[in-house]
Amino acid sequence: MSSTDLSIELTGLGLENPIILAAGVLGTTGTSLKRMAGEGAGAVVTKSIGSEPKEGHPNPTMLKLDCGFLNAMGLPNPSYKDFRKELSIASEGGVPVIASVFGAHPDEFQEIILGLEGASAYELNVSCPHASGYGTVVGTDPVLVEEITRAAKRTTDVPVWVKLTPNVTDIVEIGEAASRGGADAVVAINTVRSMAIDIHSGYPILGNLYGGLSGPAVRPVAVKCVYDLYKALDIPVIGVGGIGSWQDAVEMMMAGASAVQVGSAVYDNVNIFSEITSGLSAYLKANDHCLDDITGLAHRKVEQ
Amino acid sequence: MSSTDLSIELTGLGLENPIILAAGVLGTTGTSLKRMAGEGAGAVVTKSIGSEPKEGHPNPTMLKLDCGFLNAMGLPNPSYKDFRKELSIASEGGVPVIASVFGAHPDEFQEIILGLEGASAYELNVSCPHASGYGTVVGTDPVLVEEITRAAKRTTDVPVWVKLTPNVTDIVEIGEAASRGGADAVVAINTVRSMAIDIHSGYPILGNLYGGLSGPAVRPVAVKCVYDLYKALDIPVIGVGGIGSWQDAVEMMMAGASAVQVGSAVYDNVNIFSEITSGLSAYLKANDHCLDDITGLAHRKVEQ
Amino acid sequence: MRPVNAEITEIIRETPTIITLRTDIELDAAPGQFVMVWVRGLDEIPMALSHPGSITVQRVGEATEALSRLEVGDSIGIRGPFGNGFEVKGEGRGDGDGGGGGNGEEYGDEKGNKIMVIAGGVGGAPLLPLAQQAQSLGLDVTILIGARTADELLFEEYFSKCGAFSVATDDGSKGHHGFITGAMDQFNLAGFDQFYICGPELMMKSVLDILQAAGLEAMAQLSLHRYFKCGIGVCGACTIDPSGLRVCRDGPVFSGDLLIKSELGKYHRDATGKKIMF
Amino acid sequence: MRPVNAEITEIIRETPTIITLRTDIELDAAPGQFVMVWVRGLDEIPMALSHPGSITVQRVGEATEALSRLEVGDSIGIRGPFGNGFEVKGEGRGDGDGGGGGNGEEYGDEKGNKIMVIAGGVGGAPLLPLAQQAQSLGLDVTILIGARTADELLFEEYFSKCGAFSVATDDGSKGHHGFITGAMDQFNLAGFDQFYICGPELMMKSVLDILQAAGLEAMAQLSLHRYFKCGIGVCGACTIDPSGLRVCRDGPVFSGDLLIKSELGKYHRDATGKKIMF
Ligand SMILES: Cc1cc2nc3c(=O)[nH]c(=O)nc-3n(C[C@H](O)[C@H](O)[C@H](O)COP(=O)(O)OP(=O)(O)OC[C@H]3O[C@@H](n4cnc5c(N)ncnc54)[C@H](O)[C@@H]3O)c2cc1C
Ligand SMILES: Cc1cc2nc3c(=O)[nH]c(=O)nc-3n(C[C@H](O)[C@H](O)[C@H](O)COP(=O)(O)OP(=O)(O)OC[C@H]3O[C@@H](n4cnc5c(N)ncnc54)[C@H](O)[C@@H]3O)c2cc1C
Ligand SMILES: Cc1cc2nc3c(=O)[nH]c(=O)nc-3n(C[C@H](O)[C@H](O)[C@H](O)COP(=O)(O)O)c2cc1C
Ligand SMILES: Cc1cc2nc3c(=O)[nH]c(=O)nc-3n(C[C@H](O)[C@H](O)[C@H](O)COP(=O)(O)O)c2cc1C
Ligand code: FES
Ligand code: FES
Repeated sequence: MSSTDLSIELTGLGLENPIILAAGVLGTTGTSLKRMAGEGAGAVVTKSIGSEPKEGHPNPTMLKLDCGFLNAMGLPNPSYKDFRKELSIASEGGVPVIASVFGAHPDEFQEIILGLEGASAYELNVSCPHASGYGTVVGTDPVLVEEITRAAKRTTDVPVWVKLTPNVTDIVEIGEAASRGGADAVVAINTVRSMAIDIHSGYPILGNLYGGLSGPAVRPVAVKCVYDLYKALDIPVIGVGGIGSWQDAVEMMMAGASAVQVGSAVYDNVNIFSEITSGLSAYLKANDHCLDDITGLAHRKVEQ
Repeated sequence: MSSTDLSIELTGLGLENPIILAAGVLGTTGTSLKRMAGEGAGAVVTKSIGSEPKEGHPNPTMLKLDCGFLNAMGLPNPSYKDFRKELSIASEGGVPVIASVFGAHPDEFQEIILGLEGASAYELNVSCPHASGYGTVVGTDPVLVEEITRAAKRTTDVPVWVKLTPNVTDIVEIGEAASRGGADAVVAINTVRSMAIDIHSGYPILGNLYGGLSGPAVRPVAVKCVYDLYKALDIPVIGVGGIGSWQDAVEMMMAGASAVQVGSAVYDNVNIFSEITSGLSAYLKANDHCLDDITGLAHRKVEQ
Repeated sequence: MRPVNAEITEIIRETPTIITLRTDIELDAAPGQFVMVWVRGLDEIPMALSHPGSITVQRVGEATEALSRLEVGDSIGIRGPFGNGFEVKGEGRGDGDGGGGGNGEEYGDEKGNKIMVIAGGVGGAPLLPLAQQAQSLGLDVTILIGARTADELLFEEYFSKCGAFSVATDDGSKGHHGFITGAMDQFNLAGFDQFYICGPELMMKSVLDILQAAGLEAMAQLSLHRYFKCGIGVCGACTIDPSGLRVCRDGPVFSGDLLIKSELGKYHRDATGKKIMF
Repeated sequence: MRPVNAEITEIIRETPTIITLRTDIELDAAPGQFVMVWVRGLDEIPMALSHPGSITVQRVGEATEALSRLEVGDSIGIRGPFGNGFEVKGEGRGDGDGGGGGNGEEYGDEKGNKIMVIAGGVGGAPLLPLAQQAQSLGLDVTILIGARTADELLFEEYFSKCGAFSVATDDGSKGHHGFITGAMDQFNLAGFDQFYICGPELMMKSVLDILQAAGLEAMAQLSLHRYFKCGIGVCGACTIDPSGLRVCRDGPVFSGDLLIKSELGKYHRDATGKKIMF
C-alpha cells in the first residue's frame, strides 16, 4: 500500500477514501448526494429516512453559532416509499451510498430497510424518540439498540452501521449493545443536546426550542467517544463531529476512527472532501505512514 | 427595585450582583479569591477541596482549543485542613465565599464541610469518581447524589448547592435527586467529557488523557441543561458554562438561571466580572427590566 | 449568526395582499440576496430585501399572515443576508461585486448596457433594488411587471422611475392584457444584454422558454423559490435537480442556461423532500 | 493553542547539569517570556526561551532528566510564548513593547541606560536574550552571574560579550568567592537604572533586600518561579500572596517593589496548593 493511497475497506465496502458525507447534510435528494460524491466524498450517507412522510420541526431549524451549529430539523423526509428513487440516483455518484434510517422500534427499522433496497449499507439512526419512553430517545436504551440492530441485521445482507448519540452517561454501553446486536460498525457521534435563546425577546430560537450541537464545538467530545468506543469494541468506529480539516480527520483517526464523516463543515466549503483527502494524503506521504498506522495510534502511544 | 440594581438574594445569601466566580478557576488561594471579589464577582467559589492532599493529574492539565478549553486538573488541593486558612483570607474580599467540596461518599462530604466551617455556602462537586462504581462518577448516580446532599444538609446550616455534571443521559433526574436531598440550589454545568490528541505524535495531550470541555463550546449545552432544570425544579438554578459576556449571562438567565458563574472567561480578562455586570446593568436599564423579569423568561415565552 | 432584532419602523401597504415592512436595521446586501425572517414563536421564512432595511411580503399563509398583522414598534428576527444575489453587469462596474448566478464572462464597453427586468407579482421585491442599482450605474433599463390585476402591480411607481416601463395584467385591468410573456413581444429581445427575472415559477419558466427560443437563455438571471429550512446551505432541503445545487446558497439566483436543464417548471419539493409537480 | 511540534536540531552541553536544546521552531517572544514544554507521555513544564528556538534546561527531576536524554531528531511539544517578559527600558526604545512587570514610568535620555543583569544558575536562561537585546539597543550593561562552582556558570562566554561582566562562585573556583550578593558590593548600585534578576528564590530575595536597602527595589525586575499547571492564567495554581497575581500570566516578571511585599523568599506552594516554607 503506497503511503498516499487512501482507499479503505470498511465493513466490506470499498471506499476510495475514508471521508464520508454525514447523515442529514446535503442528503435530501439523489442529485445532491451525487454532487457530494463528485466533490470527493469516499461515500455518502443519506438524510435519515422513516416510514411515513415527515415535515420536520418548524423553522428556524438551524443556526450558526460562534463555535458550531445548532439544529433541530426534526427528521424531515418523504418516507422510504418516496426516497427509493433518490437512492438509485445517488448510486450514480459512483461511491457507496449508505441509507440512514430511523424508527421507534425494530419492526419499523425492518420495514424501512426492506423498502430502501439497494443501499450499499444502512446506518441506523437511533435518535428517534422512544415510543414508550418519555422524553428519551431509542439510542439511550441499550436493550432496544441491541434489538434494533439484530432486527436490521436479519433484514439485510449488506453492512449495518449504528449511529450513536453522545447524550448518554456511557456511550460505550450503547456501542457494546450495538456490537452484540451484530453491528458491522458504530458511528459516533450524533449532535449534542443544546439550546439557544434570543436575548432580544426571550424566545428559544429553534422552532423545536432545543436541538443538537455540531461543528467545531463538539469535536473534542466526539474524539473522546471514538477513543472509548475503539478501546471497548472489536468492530470499526466511524468518527463524526466537527471535522473540517485534514488535521481534524487525523486526530479522529488517531482516537480510533477507521473512517470519518463530515457534516457541518460543508457550510464553509462543499469541496471539503477533496480538501481533506488531499491534505491527508500529503500528511501520510510526508510521514511515510499509511492509514492503518494512524487509526488508533493514541491507544498504542498510551500503552507504551 | 431600580432597574440597574443587580443585587439578589440567592438561597438566603445576599449578593451584590449575580455574577459568581466558578469553582476551580483562580480559586486555589485566599488572596486569589479576594482578587476576584475585587474584580467585581458577586460571590466566589473556591477550588474543590477534598479530605486528603491531592497533587492532581500530571501536566498538561489545561489546553486552549479553538472553541473552548480542555482541562483535567485532577482536583488538586491541599485538603480542607490546609485550606481553612485560605477560606478566611478569601472572606476578606467582602463577598460570599462558597466552598466547593468533593468526596466519594456522604461521610467524606460531611468531614470536609465540618473542616471548612465559615463558608457562606457549600457547593457539592459530585464529579469525583464513584468509589464503588467503575469509571463512573458520583454525580451520575441519583441515589448517591440524594444521600450526599442530605448528609451535607444535616451537617451545616448554611446553604448547600449541588453542582451537576452534564455527562448523563438525563440531568434533570440528578437535579431532582439533589432537590429531594434538600439542596438549596443546583449549579449546572460542570465540564463536558472531551479529549484532544496531538497529531504530530499520536499522544493524547492531557496528562490524564481526557478531560472536560469548558468555555464557549459548551454554552449551548449549559443553556439546555439550565432550561430543563428550571422547568423541573422548584429550587434556584445557577448557570455556568461558556459565559463570557453580558449577552451570554442574559441568555443563561432567560433559560432559568437565578445567577451565573464564570470560569474559563477569566482567560480573556480577569476583569470580566465588572464587564458583565456593567453590561447587564445597562441592558436592564435600557429595557426597563429587573433581573426577575429575565430569569426564566424563555419558559414564559414558550407558554404564551 | 443568531437573528438580529429588527424593529418595524414603518408599514407600507403596497397592494391589497402585499405590504412592505421597513425596519431599523440596514443590511449590506446585493440585490437578490435574501434574509431569513423569524416570526418569533411561529416560523422563519425567506424573504428578499426590497431595500437594505425592508422586506416586502405577500400574504399567502400563516407566517406571511402574521407578518401582515405586525404593527410599528413590533419586532422580528433577521438572519442574513444570504445567497448570491444578482450580478449586475454594465460599463459602470467592472469589479464583479455582488456575486451572481450567471457565468463569469467579461462584458466589454459595448455590451451589458441594455437590460430587461421582468417581475411577476411579489417577484418585484428583489428586482426593485436591482433596477435601481442598474439605473444608477447608467444602464439602459427596461422593466416589465405583471400581476393578476392592476391593484396587485407591485412597486409600479418606483419601477417606472428606473427606465422604460411596461405592465401586464391577467385581467387586462392595466397594460397588456394577459401574461407578462405576451408583453415581451413588443421588444427586440436580441437587443438586450441581460434579463433579470423573478416571479411565480410557471411565469419564470414561460419567460425562459421564450428566451431560449431566441437563444438568449444564458443571458438570463432568475431568482428561484424553493422550500428553505436551514437557509445556510447545510441541510439540503432546497437543492435542485439535476445539479444538486442549493437554492439558498448557490442561488437563489441562477443563470437561465442552468435552469433550462433543471426541474424548473416541472416540480419542486415540499417540507418533507417529496416532489410536488407544478 | 495545542502544542506545536518542535524537533531538536542541536544539543549544547552548557554545564555538567545544564543543556540547551535548539529546535526547528522560532517563537516571537520577549526576553523573559516562557513556554510550556511537553515531554510527551510524561509531563509538561515551564521553561524560559534562551533564544527564539531554544530552551536551556537544568536537570533537577523527572521531566528535566527526560529532556536531557533527548537526541537530535527527537521532538517535544511547545505551547507559548506565555507571560509578560522583561521590560527593556532605554533610549533606544520608547515604544514600551515587550510587556514588563515594572511600573510604567518614562525614562528620559539620561536614565535607563545603565542596567545590571544578575543571574543565578539556570536563571541565566531568560536573562541572556535580555542582555543581548539591551546591548543591541545601546544600553550600558553590567552582568553578574553566579553558580555553585565554576563549571556550572551558565552562558559565561555569551554574557561576557554583552557588557561589563563579573562572576561569583559559592566555592570560589572562579571570580568572587561566595554568593552573588557579595559581588554586588563592588558597584555603586545607585548608578544603575534597572536591575534584571533571575535565579534561585533565596538568591533573588537576598539581591532584592540589598536593592531595597539602597531604596532601589522599584527599579528591579525579577522573574519568579512557581508551580505551574495550566500556564495560561486560569487554574490559579501559581498565584502569589498577597496580591493574588498569577505568576504564569501577570508574571513571571514582577517589579521588586511588588515582590518585596510578597511571599517571595518566605514560601511557595506545591502541586496541591499547600504552602512550602523556604
Ligand atoms: C429566496 C426567496 C425569497 C423570497 N422572497 C420573498 C419576498 O420578498 N416576498 C414574499 O412575499 N415572499 C418571498 N418568498 C416566498 C416566501 O418565503 C413564502 O411566501 C413564505 O415562506 C410563505 O410562508 P407562509 O407561512 O405565509 O405560507 P405557508 O402557508 O406556510 O406556505 C405557502 C407556500 O409558501 C412557501 N413556503 C412556506 N414556508 C417556506 C419556507 N420556509 N421556505 C420557502 N418557501 C416556503 C411554500 O411554497 C408554501 O407552499 C421568497 C422565497 C424565497 C425562497
Ligand atoms: C517561568 C518559569 C521559567 C523557567 N525556566 C526554566 C529554564 O529556563 N530552565 C530550567 O532549567 N528551568 C526553568 N524553570 C524551572 C523548571 O520548570 C523546573 O525545573 C522543572 O519544572 C522541573 O521539573 P522536573 O520534572 O524535572 O522536576 P520535579 O522533580 O518534578 O520537580 C523539581 C522541582 O521543579 C519544580 N517544578 C516541577 N514541575 C513544575 C511545574 N509544572 N511548574 C513549575 N515548577 C515545577 C518544583 O519546584 C519542583 O519542586 C522555570 C520555571 C518557571 C516557573
Ligand atoms: C443540519 C443537520 C442535519 C442532520 N440530520 C441528521 C440525520 O438526519 N440523521 C443523523 O443520523 N444525523 C444527522 N445529523 C448529525 C450529523 O450527521 C453529525 O452526526 C453531526 O452533525 C456531527 O457532525 P458535524 O460536526 O460534522 O456536523 C445532522 C446534522 C446537521 C447539522
Ligand atoms: C481549570 C478548571 C478547573 C476547574 N476545576 C473545578 C473544580 O475544582 N470543581 C468544580 O466543580 N468545577 C471545576 N471546573 C468547572 C468550572 O467550575 C465550570 O463548571 C466549567 O468550567 C464551565 O464553566 P466555564 O465555561 O465558564 O469555564 C473547572 C474548570 C476549569 C476550566
Ligand atoms: S435550506 Fe438548507 S441547504 Fe438550502
Ligand atoms: S498555572 Fe494556572 S493560573 Fe498560572
